[in-house]
Amino acid sequence: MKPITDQRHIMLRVAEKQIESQEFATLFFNYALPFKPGQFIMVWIPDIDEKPYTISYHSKDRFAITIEAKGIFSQKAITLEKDDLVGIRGPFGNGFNIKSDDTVAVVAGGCGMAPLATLVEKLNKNTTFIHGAKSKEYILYPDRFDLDRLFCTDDGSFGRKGFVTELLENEIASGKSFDRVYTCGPEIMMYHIFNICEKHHIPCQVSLERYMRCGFGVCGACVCGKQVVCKDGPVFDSSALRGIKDFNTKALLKSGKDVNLAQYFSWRCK
Amino acid sequence: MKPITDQRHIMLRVAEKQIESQEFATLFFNYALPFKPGQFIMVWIPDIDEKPYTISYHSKDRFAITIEAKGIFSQKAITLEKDDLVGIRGPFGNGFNIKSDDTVAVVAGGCGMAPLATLVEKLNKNTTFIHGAKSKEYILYPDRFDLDRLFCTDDGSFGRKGFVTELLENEIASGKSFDRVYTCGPEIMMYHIFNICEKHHIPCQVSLERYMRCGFGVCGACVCGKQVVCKDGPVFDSSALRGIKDFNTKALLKSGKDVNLAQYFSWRCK
Amino acid sequence: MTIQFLGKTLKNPMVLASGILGNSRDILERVHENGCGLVTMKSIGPEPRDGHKNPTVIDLGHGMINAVGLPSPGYLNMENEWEDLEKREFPLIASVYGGSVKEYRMVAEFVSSKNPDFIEINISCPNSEKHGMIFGINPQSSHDVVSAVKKVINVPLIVKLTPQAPDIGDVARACEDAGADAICAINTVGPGMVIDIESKMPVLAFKKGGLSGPMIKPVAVRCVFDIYKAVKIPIIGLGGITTGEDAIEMIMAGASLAGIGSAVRYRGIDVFQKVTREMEAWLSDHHYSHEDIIGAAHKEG
Amino acid sequence: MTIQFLGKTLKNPMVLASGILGNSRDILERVHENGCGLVTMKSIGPEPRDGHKNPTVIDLGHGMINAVGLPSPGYLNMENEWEDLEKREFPLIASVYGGSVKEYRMVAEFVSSKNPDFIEINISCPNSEKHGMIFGINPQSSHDVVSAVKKVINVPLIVKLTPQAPDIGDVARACEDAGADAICAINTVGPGMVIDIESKMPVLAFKKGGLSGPMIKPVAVRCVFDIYKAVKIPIIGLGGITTGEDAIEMIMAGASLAGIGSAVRYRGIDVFQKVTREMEAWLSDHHYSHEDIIGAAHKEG
Ligand SMILES: Cc1cc2nc3c(=O)[nH]c(=O)nc-3n(C[C@H](O)[C@H](O)[C@H](O)COP(=O)(O)OP(=O)(O)OC[C@H]3O[C@@H](n4cnc5c(N)ncnc54)[C@H](O)[C@@H]3O)c2cc1C
Ligand SMILES: Cc1cc2nc3c(=O)[nH]c(=O)nc-3n(C[C@H](O)[C@H](O)[C@H](O)COP(=O)(O)OP(=O)(O)OC[C@H]3O[C@@H](n4cnc5c(N)ncnc54)[C@H](O)[C@@H]3O)c2cc1C
Ligand SMILES: Cc1cc2nc3c(=O)[nH]c(=O)nc-3n(C[C@H](O)[C@H](O)[C@H](O)COP(=O)(O)O)c2cc1C
Ligand SMILES: Cc1cc2nc3c(=O)[nH]c(=O)nc-3n(C[C@H](O)[C@H](O)[C@H](O)COP(=O)(O)O)c2cc1C
Ligand code: FES
Ligand code: FES
Repeated sequence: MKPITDQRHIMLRVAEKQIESQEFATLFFNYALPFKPGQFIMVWIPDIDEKPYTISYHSKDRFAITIEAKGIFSQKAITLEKDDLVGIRGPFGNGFNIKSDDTVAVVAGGCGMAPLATLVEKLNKNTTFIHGAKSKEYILYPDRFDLDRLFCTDDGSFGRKGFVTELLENEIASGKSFDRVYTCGPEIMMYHIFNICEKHHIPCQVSLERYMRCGFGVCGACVCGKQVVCKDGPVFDSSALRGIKDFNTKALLKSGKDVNLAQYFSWRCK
Repeated sequence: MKPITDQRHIMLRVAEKQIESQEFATLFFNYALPFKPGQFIMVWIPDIDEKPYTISYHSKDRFAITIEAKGIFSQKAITLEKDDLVGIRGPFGNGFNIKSDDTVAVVAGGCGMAPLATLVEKLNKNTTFIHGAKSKEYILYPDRFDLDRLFCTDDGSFGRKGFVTELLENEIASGKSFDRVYTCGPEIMMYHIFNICEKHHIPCQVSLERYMRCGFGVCGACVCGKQVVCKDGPVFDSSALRGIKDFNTKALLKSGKDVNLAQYFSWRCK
Repeated sequence: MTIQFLGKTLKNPMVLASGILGNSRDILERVHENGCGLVTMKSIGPEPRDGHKNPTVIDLGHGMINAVGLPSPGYLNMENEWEDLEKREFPLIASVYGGSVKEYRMVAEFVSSKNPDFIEINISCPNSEKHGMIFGINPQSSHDVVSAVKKVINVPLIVKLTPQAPDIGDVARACEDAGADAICAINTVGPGMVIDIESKMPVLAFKKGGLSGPMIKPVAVRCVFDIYKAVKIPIIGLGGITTGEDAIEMIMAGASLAGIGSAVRYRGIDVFQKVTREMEAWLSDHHYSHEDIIGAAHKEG
Repeated sequence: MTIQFLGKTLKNPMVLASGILGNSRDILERVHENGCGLVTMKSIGPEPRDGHKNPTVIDLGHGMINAVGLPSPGYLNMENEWEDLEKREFPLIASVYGGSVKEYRMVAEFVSSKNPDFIEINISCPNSEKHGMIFGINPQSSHDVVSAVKKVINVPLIVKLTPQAPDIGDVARACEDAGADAICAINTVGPGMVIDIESKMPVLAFKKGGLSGPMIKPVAVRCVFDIYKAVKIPIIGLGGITTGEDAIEMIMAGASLAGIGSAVRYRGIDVFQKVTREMEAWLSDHHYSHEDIIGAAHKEG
């Protein structure tokens, strides 16, 4: 019988902590977690809170999450040390759809790199890999992959100065033809990537983010249009995205109040 | 996954009814019940009561129970007709221990024939099969088996006049050597058979009967000495029987009061 | 099988429980499209409320425990949603809660002006220190809040009860007397608590939470059975329903409609369709209509 | 790990719940031999009683439902058993019930003369129309029966509570004030009802029954947590304990001893041994003693 990991928390101790930069830390756990790139887990720090995180490293008996310090929870999370106790449940949601022979592009923005990392490790060598961030310090895993990466930053402090959207357009203009584009980052960035894909008739997969409680499709905290992000997503493909009228427009606050994304995302992936 | 039959009732309709005699009827059900000879089920007649019954016929997708009319429940049970609804749960308990090469004797008294019937069908041809009852009408399944049977009745109305204990003693005296004796019937009869076996150092297996509620070893209604009849039995072997000081002496009424067997069994297997 | 319920026609007897998904018109519509005859909004409160910190909802396998803590934008902060909902093409229950008779009345009166098909008052939520539950365990306080709300709304009133009432039949009767048009039962059971032994901490941030899902079905069936004995108004029975047979059991206990919450986890958002089909199959096998079996477990004696 | 409990030494913190097997000295002894530190007899009543007709106990997989209906030979009809029990070499709780304060006192006084190690009064059984439950949901009536019984017995008094009390902490405090030496919690949850849809009949002959086993554990843990907050006397925590981790959870909620009933079905009569071993392994892994973790889930704030 396969272990039931998506009910009560499995309590794990931090096996290793890797400081990625001032803003990011990665926590490793020695545990054989069933997992597909794009899925997420709920991470509970006892006495603090519980939030969804993507798996950023995964092997047979080890996995990690990478956290960007933002609010109370994530700032606490990056101060955890070896042997500190956290509870996890999951994995939840559907991961990315992978066809190993396809020629694809991966477009990461800021901490949107985290869910794409384990995906990239499953893709073939002619993947086009675009990675942007606000500035140098926000570039996650600069040396992790043996794929070439096209870097850009808003301020030019690392790679090209500019946006990932421009890099993708350039690649397409230069004659590359993609079977699929995978992207994660600020929702507005993903929205633009999606539109570029629509224009060029390239199937696209994006990973959305909403406030979550249950993680398994019951409480309704994470709904986005007719989609339940925790359960139907967090990864959505082009055909789903075309139907999500809240994509890049609306999200629910903790209270359930719907607000525009500027209000909701001001704190996210700065 | 094997069907869970020992929790809530499985509701079944009587598929066929076979009148055995004025006192006995057999109800057949078309259902694939997992089962070992000697195990029992709890039979619920809605609005009436629920009582334990042994399986008296068993094949891949059919089974039956044979009921002797005694009190309210069993008198109602023998009036059930095709398509009437009953609930069953089980099987419960441990069945007989069968080794197919052994030379064995089976000793049935009255309706104690019922649990032994499916056992006999699994035994080999040189089984010694002794069957006694008060009188002719109480001889169950007179024509069922293709084994020879030694019959006796208290009044001589069928087979020899006398008791099954005498028949067993005769067989042993005539030089038969048994690897094991199986018996079911009035407790006093089983007690005597057990003592004969002890004298001749023959392992013995008897099927006990006590008032039952849960059927699965929780409520304590059926305890007999240190044994829980529904769960540890109803079949007990010689080594267990030697330790049961209530065997043939004591049983609990519905209220939990312990009484001697005369009081408890006056109604049973007349 | 279309159903008549308090003057409205429903496509089937399935009801979405309050607090399950019902956070926006879009998702309510999806639940309706997935075979649910009548959908309930997440309970609406008098003020904006974030609810409790996480963990708030944990699956225990045979059911779940939650202390979401009645998050609500507050009844005055939902203009977008009401605008969306006015264009709906499905029947809707608006669920409301308050901390006092006055608050219940205030919220319900406002919500009534937004034309839901029904208003449900949640006098039974165990997840907030101040709200709800206190009314629902007592016949007198239940009567007070029901009669106050009844006066100010112009849609039928459903009252949602808690199994923690010492005699739920008494509470239901008091609600009926006060003018309730239907009863919804049950809210979550307990409360319960789950402690993680490694951290020695209650798992829910609020420590205690309400139980739902398959494990509470026997309690829900008993409550509906007791309520059916006590009142004449129709009952929405819910608590642990996961299959068509569960729904039929609830209806036999006395429910007219069968609600579903936690089973959305166990069988997906199309659980409503699945359960309806299973019910229909069972009913047609047995040559019964939905109405034939309402309260069928109540025999004389 | 030997344990001190109200002046007696127990070989471990495991308790056999009342109504489980405890029908005779022999079987109580076997439970003790199978690793149970303290065993409880089936509740003893004022008069001979057969209990309800079958079905009385049904397994639901994640727990069970029962309405055995307090069968008892009656306290004056147990001479054989008392004689047997006088020769026992294991610690024993005698559980008693009554229909009035007078009956509780009468039965308890007599039973006390038979020298059980402890007397437990079951003021919480839901399976009889007349007995028990009515006392346990109310602090005042609980106080009355406890103080009456306390006066006439000369062994420590344990009071067994029901989770149906609107505030179980209040009830526990009333019992402590009235002289109770320990609290046992919880009795079964609900009541619940299971209806067979083919026959349209409640499955239990008594229709309603109490829930026990894994599904009630969150309710039991919450009750013990509330009681621990309310009183200083020790608690026997039970309800759904099946594993060593369950027992530790209950102890962290505030229990000193951990009781087991339904798990005899799920793990066999040697469940006491198994759970003790699992507890011991966990405690030694974590370098805790049994005492270290009693009430450990109660943090400040
Ligand atoms: C599927 C999924 C995967 C994720 N994976 C990762 C990951 O791999 N790495 C990572 O770092 N993060 C990830 N996140 C985000 C993560 O869950 C947290 O949201 C993030 O870490 C911030 O949490 P916090 O508690 O520290 O900040 P908070 O305190 O929650 O927020 C910081 C700021 O955001 C505001 N805010 C918080 N919640 C809301 C809300 N509901 N509405 C409006 N404003 C709000 C606060 O007011 C504050 O200004 C993921 C989220 C999802 C849904
Ligand atoms: C494992 C097992 C297998 C069984 N298999 C069969 C079988 O295959 N066929 C079969 O016919 N029977 C079988 N029985 C017996 C069966 O369960 C019933 O006991 C029997 O049918 C009589 O039930 P009744 O309700 O009709 O009679 P009841 O009404 O119970 O009893 C009739 C008489 O017995 C008395 N009586 C009833 N219960 C008690 C009690 N607890 N203490 C003292 N007196 C009591 C009554 O006062 C009455 O005089 C089996 C029993 C067990 C435990
Ligand atoms: C996560 C969650 C949130 C809930 N929120 C509410 C709510 O806001 N209002 C309400 O009346 N009931 C609420 N409930 C209770 C459900 O409506 C329902 O009564 C209960 O879950 C029992 O049904 P079930 O077993 O089908 O889930 C909630 C239940 C859950 C699981
Ligand atoms: C079949 C059965 C009979 C019971 N009889 C009694 C009883 O006579 N007196 C009592 O105080 N509790 C009785 N109980 C309740 C148990 O003692 C216990 O409180 C309850 O079952 C919860 O524990 P568990 O989940 O470990 O079973 C009974 C429980 C069951 C299942
Ligand atoms: S987090 Fe609860 S539905 Fe998505
Ligand atoms: S019938 Fe309940 S223990 Fe045997």
